[in-house]
Amino acid sequence: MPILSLLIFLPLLATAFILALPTRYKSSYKYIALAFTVVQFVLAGICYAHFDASQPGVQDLGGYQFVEQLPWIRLDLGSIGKLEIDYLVGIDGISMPLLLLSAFVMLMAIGASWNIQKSPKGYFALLMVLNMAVMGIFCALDFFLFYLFYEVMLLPLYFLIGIWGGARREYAAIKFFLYTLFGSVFMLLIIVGLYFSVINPLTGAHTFNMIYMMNPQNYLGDSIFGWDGYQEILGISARLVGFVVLFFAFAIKVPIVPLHTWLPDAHVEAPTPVSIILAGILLKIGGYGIIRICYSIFPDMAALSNWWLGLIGVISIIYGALNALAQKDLKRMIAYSSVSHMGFVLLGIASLTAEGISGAMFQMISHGFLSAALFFLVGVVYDRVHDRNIYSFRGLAQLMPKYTGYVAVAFFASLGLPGFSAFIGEAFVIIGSFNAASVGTGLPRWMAIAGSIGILLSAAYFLWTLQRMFFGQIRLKGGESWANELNDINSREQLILFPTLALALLLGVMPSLIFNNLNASVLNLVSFIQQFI
Amino acid sequence: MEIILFYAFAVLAIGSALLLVNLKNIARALFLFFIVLFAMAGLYLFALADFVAITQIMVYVGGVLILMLFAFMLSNKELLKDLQDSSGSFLSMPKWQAIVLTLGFLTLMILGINEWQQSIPTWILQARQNNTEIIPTDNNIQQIGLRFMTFYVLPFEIISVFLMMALIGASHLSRKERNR
Amino acid sequence: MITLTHFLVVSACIFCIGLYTVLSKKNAIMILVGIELMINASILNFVAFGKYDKVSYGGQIFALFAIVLAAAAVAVGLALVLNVYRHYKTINPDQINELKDK
Amino acid sequence: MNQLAHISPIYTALLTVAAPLVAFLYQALVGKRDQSGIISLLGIVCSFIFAALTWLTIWNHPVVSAQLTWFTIGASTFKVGILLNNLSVLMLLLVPTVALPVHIYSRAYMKGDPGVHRYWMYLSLFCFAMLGLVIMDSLLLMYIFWELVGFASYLLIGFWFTRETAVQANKKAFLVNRIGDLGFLIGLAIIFTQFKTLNLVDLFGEAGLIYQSAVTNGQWVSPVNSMDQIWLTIAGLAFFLAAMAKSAQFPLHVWLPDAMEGPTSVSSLIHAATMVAAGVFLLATVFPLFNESTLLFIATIGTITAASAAYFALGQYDIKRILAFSTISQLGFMMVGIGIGTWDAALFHLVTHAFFKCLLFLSAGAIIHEMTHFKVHSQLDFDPQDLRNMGGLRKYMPKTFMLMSIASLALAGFPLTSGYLSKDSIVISAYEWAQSKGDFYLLIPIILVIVSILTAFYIGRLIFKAFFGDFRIMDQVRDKLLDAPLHEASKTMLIPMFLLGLCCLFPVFSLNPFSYHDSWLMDGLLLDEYTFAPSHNAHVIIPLLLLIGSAVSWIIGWKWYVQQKYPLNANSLSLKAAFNQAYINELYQWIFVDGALKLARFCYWFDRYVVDSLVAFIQFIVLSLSRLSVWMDKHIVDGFVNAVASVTYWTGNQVRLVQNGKLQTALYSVFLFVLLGLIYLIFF
Amino acid sequence: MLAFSPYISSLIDQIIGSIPYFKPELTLIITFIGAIIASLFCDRYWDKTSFTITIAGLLLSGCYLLGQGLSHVEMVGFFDMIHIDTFATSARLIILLSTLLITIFIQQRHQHDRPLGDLYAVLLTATLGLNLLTMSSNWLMIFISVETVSISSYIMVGYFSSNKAQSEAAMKYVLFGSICAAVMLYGLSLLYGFTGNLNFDAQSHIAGLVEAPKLMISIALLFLLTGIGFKLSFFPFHVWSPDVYQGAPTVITTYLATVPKIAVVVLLSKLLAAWLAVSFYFSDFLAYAIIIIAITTMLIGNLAALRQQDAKRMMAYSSIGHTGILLMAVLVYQNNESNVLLFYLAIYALMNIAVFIFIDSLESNLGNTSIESYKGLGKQSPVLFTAFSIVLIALIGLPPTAGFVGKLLIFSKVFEQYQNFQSFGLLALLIVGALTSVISLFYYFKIPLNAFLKDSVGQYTGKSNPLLLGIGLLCTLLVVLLGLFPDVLLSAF
Repeated sequence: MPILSLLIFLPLLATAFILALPTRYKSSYKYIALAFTVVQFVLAGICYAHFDASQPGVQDLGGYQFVEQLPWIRLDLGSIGKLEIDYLVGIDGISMPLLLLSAFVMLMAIGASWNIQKSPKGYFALLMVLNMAVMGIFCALDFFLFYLFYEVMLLPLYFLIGIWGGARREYAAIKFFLYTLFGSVFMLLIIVGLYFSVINPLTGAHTFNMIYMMNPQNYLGDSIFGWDGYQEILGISARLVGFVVLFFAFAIKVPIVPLHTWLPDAHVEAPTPVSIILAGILLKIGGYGIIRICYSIFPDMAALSNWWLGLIGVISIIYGALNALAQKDLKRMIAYSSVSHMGFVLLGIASLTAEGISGAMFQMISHGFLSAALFFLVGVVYDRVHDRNIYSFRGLAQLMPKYTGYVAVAFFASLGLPGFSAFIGEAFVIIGSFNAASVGTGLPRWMAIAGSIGILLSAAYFLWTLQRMFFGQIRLKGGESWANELNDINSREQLILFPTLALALLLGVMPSLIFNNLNASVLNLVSFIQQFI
Repeated sequence: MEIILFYAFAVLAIGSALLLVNLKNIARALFLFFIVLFAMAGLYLFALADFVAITQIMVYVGGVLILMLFAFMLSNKELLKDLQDSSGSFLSMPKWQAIVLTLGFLTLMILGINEWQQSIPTWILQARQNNTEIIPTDNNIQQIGLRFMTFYVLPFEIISVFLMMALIGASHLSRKERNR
Repeated sequence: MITLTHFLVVSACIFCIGLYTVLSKKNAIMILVGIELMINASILNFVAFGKYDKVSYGGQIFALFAIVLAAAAVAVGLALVLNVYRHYKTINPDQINELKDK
Repeated sequence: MNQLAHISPIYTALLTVAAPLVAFLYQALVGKRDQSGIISLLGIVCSFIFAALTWLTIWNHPVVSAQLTWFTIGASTFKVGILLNNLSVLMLLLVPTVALPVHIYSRAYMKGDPGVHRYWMYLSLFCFAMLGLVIMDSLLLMYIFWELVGFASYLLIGFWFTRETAVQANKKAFLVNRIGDLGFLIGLAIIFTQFKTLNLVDLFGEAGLIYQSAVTNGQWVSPVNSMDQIWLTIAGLAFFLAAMAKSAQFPLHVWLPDAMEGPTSVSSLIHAATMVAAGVFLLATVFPLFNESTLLFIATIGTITAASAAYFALGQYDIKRILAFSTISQLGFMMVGIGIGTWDAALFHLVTHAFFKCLLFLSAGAIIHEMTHFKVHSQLDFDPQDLRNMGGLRKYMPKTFMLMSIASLALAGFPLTSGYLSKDSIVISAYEWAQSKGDFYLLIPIILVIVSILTAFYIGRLIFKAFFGDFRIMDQVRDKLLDAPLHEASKTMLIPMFLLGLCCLFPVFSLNPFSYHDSWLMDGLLLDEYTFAPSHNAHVIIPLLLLIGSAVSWIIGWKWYVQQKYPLNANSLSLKAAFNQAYINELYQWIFVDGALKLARFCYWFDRYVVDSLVAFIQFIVLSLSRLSVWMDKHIVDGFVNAVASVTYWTGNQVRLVQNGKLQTALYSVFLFVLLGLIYLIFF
Repeated sequence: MLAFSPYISSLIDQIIGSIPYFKPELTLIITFIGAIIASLFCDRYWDKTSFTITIAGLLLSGCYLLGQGLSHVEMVGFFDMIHIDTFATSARLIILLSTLLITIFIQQRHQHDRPLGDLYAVLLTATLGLNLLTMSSNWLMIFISVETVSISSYIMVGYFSSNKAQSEAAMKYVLFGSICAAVMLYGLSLLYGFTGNLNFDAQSHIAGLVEAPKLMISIALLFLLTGIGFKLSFFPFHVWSPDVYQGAPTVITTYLATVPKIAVVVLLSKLLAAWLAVSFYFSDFLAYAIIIIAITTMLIGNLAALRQQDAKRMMAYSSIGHTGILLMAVLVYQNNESNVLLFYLAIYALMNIAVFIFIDSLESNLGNTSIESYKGLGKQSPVLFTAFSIVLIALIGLPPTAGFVGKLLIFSKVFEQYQNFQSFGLLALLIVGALTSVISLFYYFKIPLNAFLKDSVGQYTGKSNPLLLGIGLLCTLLVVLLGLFPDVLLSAF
């Protein structure tokens, strides 16, 4: 069964259904979307269940699973050589957890969009297209295919933010789009360069196959990204340029300081479900891209430049946390906390140790649904009174005890309370990056220590928010009318939140659920890069 | 003698062209244009292009100029006034800028011609050696006619289509009354 | 002896005068005149060079075609200028500026 | 019962931990519907029974440990397991032993509170976390429970979340603890990097990795790795930082006094007996890691803490805050115990302190409970925790008075109490240690002696002010409320207090009331040899010194507080009164009393406004930094992007300048560009 | 004269031998005459006569072309006047198909306006000129073709002259165009002077250029580029295009923005392929000039588009920007490897036609082409605006559209050249090309932004011509399908 293709293209079928169905059945759109997403989630679950954790993946196509390969574009372009683009999908330990996460977050997003009133047809159709794109990104092993999905993902998001967003939605949407596009057009140039540098050893044609790009033997000696000749672009080593450009393309997505400013705007203006997807999936694409593409294709440069990556990670952690501390808008605060938390991902990746990279992966998964839950929780209050200012609320715990409970659990889980998943991720990032100096990857120990300050700061802003908004005597900006509006969360909302937070707990207690599938791939990656240190 | 005549025609052409540019009355300017065209035709003769010179006079003087004059007469007299607008902002570009620009081009071209003077193109030297220059006794009209019907038959045919199109187009454009 | 340079200098002068006309005259008809001057300069070049091309007569024939094409262009151009005059009651190019970056 | 005894200690230990967890889950699921807390009580009873069984099986028996694979990350496998040795089972027994009375007590104390179901839930969570902390066999797992304990404490401090002060206090507590957690995490990272394992048995067990590592040539070499020796010190300091935060050591002690915003029963269990002692427990566990300088640092900090907190206690009027400072001070003693290398003594003091301090808090709670009732009845507005509002309570609450006195005697280290044994063990050891080190080090035992005397004084002050003299508030209400006097707390509160009172006496720990060396506890922990020689003289002189000092301080206290001869009572009168005193008296007063009090006040002021405002200042700095970064984000980072955008727009606009609709402008620009291009291309 | 006469019969044989290969163009000429006759005599009885004849002629010509294409005809005819190769054939096919679509567009859009017979005739001559342009390598032929196309275009722009804007656009167009043509003619005369030969790929022509003096040949080449630049509207000869595109009737704008560029690009690539094969002063100069022009064109086109309020005007700048991309492709074009260029041209034509059909459809409802007036219309005609957005995405060059594939292929070509020569100019081209894609997002997305993201202000009937909308949607569909399966088209070239 071509399970990955099904996983990718099912949402497209849903889109077709939704578009075909006349508007008078508009209440059924969400059910269609839900049904397809559930099926998708089940499929992802099947993938998980049948996943062979011992296969290494990364630069070894044999180690990938559920691989499907179809010739897609085959052309003879004369001097450019034969164009060889495959429909090549497959997953390894690095992509599989993210695939599962995406399916889960999508499910959450559909649940969160249950009350969408404004043209639901377009909304769900776009959501499904987005769904397809993110699935595709995590499965694609052909760079062309990857890029295709990568760009396709932008468009639905643009419209989702732009049409269903808040007051400054146009600004936010275009800003988001531009930042990402800015990274990706230059990525395109590097893709082209790689294409000319790499040949398929079987056919002798140039190829977009990422796996072939990871093998130094497949590079032509005198090609621009070749390993033998020392090629330069503007006096800088060409491979370094390639690595840096790709890194920035993905780093914008992560996002790193100072390329993060699209994130708070996009989050604040986006509707809740889109925020959930943004935080839950899109940011992960950045981290995934760095691991899958930057590191695997340019392992030598990864080993060379990880000091800077680590520095950027640390700066993101602390800068994001400081910003979060000063926010008055709850959603903005959480958006900045994402910057801080994703900084850990970068730090972990930069450590080049098994613990660090696994920790980073785990942090991505954990941040995936925790931030989704946080945004959902913001959405709960916002839905009721259309205000997110922290100072507009006080003593919510008395009005909405259950809600407060969920918020507290989500906050504490996010700030790295042991027993929840974020702790495992952050702790191992710190441990891994600390260990890096001993392994000799060049990441100094002070970065680990500086990164841990972020943990402290995250406690500060979460607790402060908890204190300001939920504790104390009731004092609402909107007075009595707000008090009437602010009902405790309903069962639909609980149905979404409970599994999410339960999952955070489950993964915190049993991290092996993720780590088991990750280990072989991460070890393979680490040993692959270690050759170049 | 020949060269004096050449200079005379050259001075006539350039001089009347300069005058033409600076005249305020457009009708007079057009008359000067007439003189320029004649002078040019004269210059063509010095290049042994008698048929071109004749065509120049026939087509330009007989065609273009008359067309322009008719255009004036058919429309308002206002067109004959000089339309120079002295109060121009920076962007409406006063004349001195045009002068500077033109002189710039002229300087470059003269410099270029001067440079070119040092190295006569090989093909011209070969033509002089092989005596394949056109000489005053050649029957240009016959030669041109032959070329038109052989080597240049395609352009010759195409230009007929072109002229037809221009005719239709121009007549369509100047139709005053709309059918509908 | 009339050399090639003589022709070239004259044609360069005529060309530049044409260019000047085109750039500075505030009357569309005069711009057309300027264009004709520039074309004449080119024709002069062609015939001057054509003198050495007895085999294919390229210069003179090009000159002839250029004259014809220029005449046709003037016809169309005049028609269009008159069209503008109908709408604007002027043919000063500076005043015909409805279309611009706003 | 016999059969039960044959159950593997592993299981009994697990059941000990699991029982409160079950209770917690039950409370979490049932929520408001069960307010009785009976399940929690049941849970802790089970815990106690199983803990006792475990203790019986393990104490002075070989170490038992069991492990299961938890997860593998990269090539390193992490295991989850428990380690049962004398240290851990001692703690395992201590926690439910203290928690059980507190649970019983709470049933009465918390009765009628609308959120009491949460109270039980949190309390069970705390017990679970605390029990888990002591038996885990891996530093990572310890860290997890370490934080969970802090989390439970956060919840309980902020139990009355509508009170602003409570919410501030719990935030402060958690954040300060987080600082310590960072230390723990960094310690973990160092250990993991150096030894590639976090398992306690592998690290600190017989021939553990820690013993195989050594400092050679400035490098800290372990079997698997080596790094600069500075990291050994840093690791020690990192773990000590963790302990400092949790055990409220100077200057991270600021959260503990504030934590008194929680219910008194909670304060007694968490902030006096168990959680705050976890730091000491941690240090005892990782003791082999510490090198000379780290230990000295620990001892110094312990001394400073002990001394400063004792001074702060002098100036307090809030009954709970006095006890809180006293706790800090005693924790300082324990730290000194660790710092001088006698962690068995520290542990001993930890255990005895747990009982008497818990009892003190419970007694204080009983008083507050009754005072609050009285307040409600009399409809007066006064602070039920303020010592100045009390007095003469002996008449109304004689049993409480008795129990509290016993606990106070234990705290002061009066012979025949448990406190005498444990405190002496530390002070004497410190003296012996200092002797072996050199004269300068004698400062530490001397300070400790002074602090002990101060301890006696402030606890005496508390007792005298609360129970002797006249009930001060009564004056105002005598006519109105004769029919509603104070009375003894209910039996449910008194019985657990009584049990704890028993535990404050020497027989529980040692049959010889004067020699801590005979204590079973010290035997069990079996620290083979101290690094210093014992001094027999110290065993006689120091207890005597302490006893005499305490007695004198009490006499003074009695004079001042009971007989109302307080020399500093009124500002102007104090001078007049002083005039009548003998010169020595004056000097004495000036030097010791006045000076001490002023110093105490100054220290408290220092604590309030310098140390605490240091926290506030750091908070301010962090907040300013965060505002700065927001400003940067808005104006520089984003501003840069916006500037790029505007420049782009501006350039676009410049291009449009040509497009003014005038034909000749366009033409001119075209030919200008051609000319310029020509010049550029030809000449450059 | 006498020496010449013996060859005459063989010369005439050669002419007659060339005619069969000239069938597509001959068909166009005959159709042209037919259309004139029909417009004079038959249109008054059935007003679709000339239209029918035009369509039939275009189709027939297309059939001949297809035949040529399928049999891969490569020949030289009319004494080197025309070179037929597969590149030219494919380009002519694209031109014909685009013209066909535009003819239908004209007919549908203007069926109630003035008699259109003459317009079809002019359109046919323009097509003829373009066809010749793709085939010829003789400067005389090229000049005549350029003039044919230009003058036809002037007439088409001024054809309706129903309002001020149209006549103004026509006048600006004709004056600007004639000036550029005159300058080009001067350049050509100089080139002729250097070489004594009018065939740009002849050996003697290139030999003459090689030894030409630097200053003069620089002037000549730049003057030559003036004429080509006017047709392609690249910097700095682009200034006319916004005014003309905005002023001209939308159908004509479609034509101007699409079809002439195809032919001129083919010409320019052939020229550069012939000249840049050698490395002398003149070719380096030309390559350098083209690089600079390409970079500035991309920048200027995209930057200036940012502030535009009018959809047509914006599209003018957009097409300037695309010219820059095309110049990149032209620069790295090598003989016999035309499919990348052709693919981009085909896609470009498709995208432009689609966009202008949508703009026109909106114009006929709203009465103007201001982007502001699209506010909130996305909800009222979702199909149109969805397709519109997809095409705009293709214009930006984002996947999964063919615009992306086209850009990717061009970038690939340039990159390959860069890899071979390590020239900084090529790298700059790549970077600027990528950068301007980002910039272009700003203005292209103004349209969906207004349509979907803003709230509706005015009245909107939403009716549109079904046939035209169908063509627009078909183009959109093709743009997406060719983005997913580009090899279908690429292998055809």
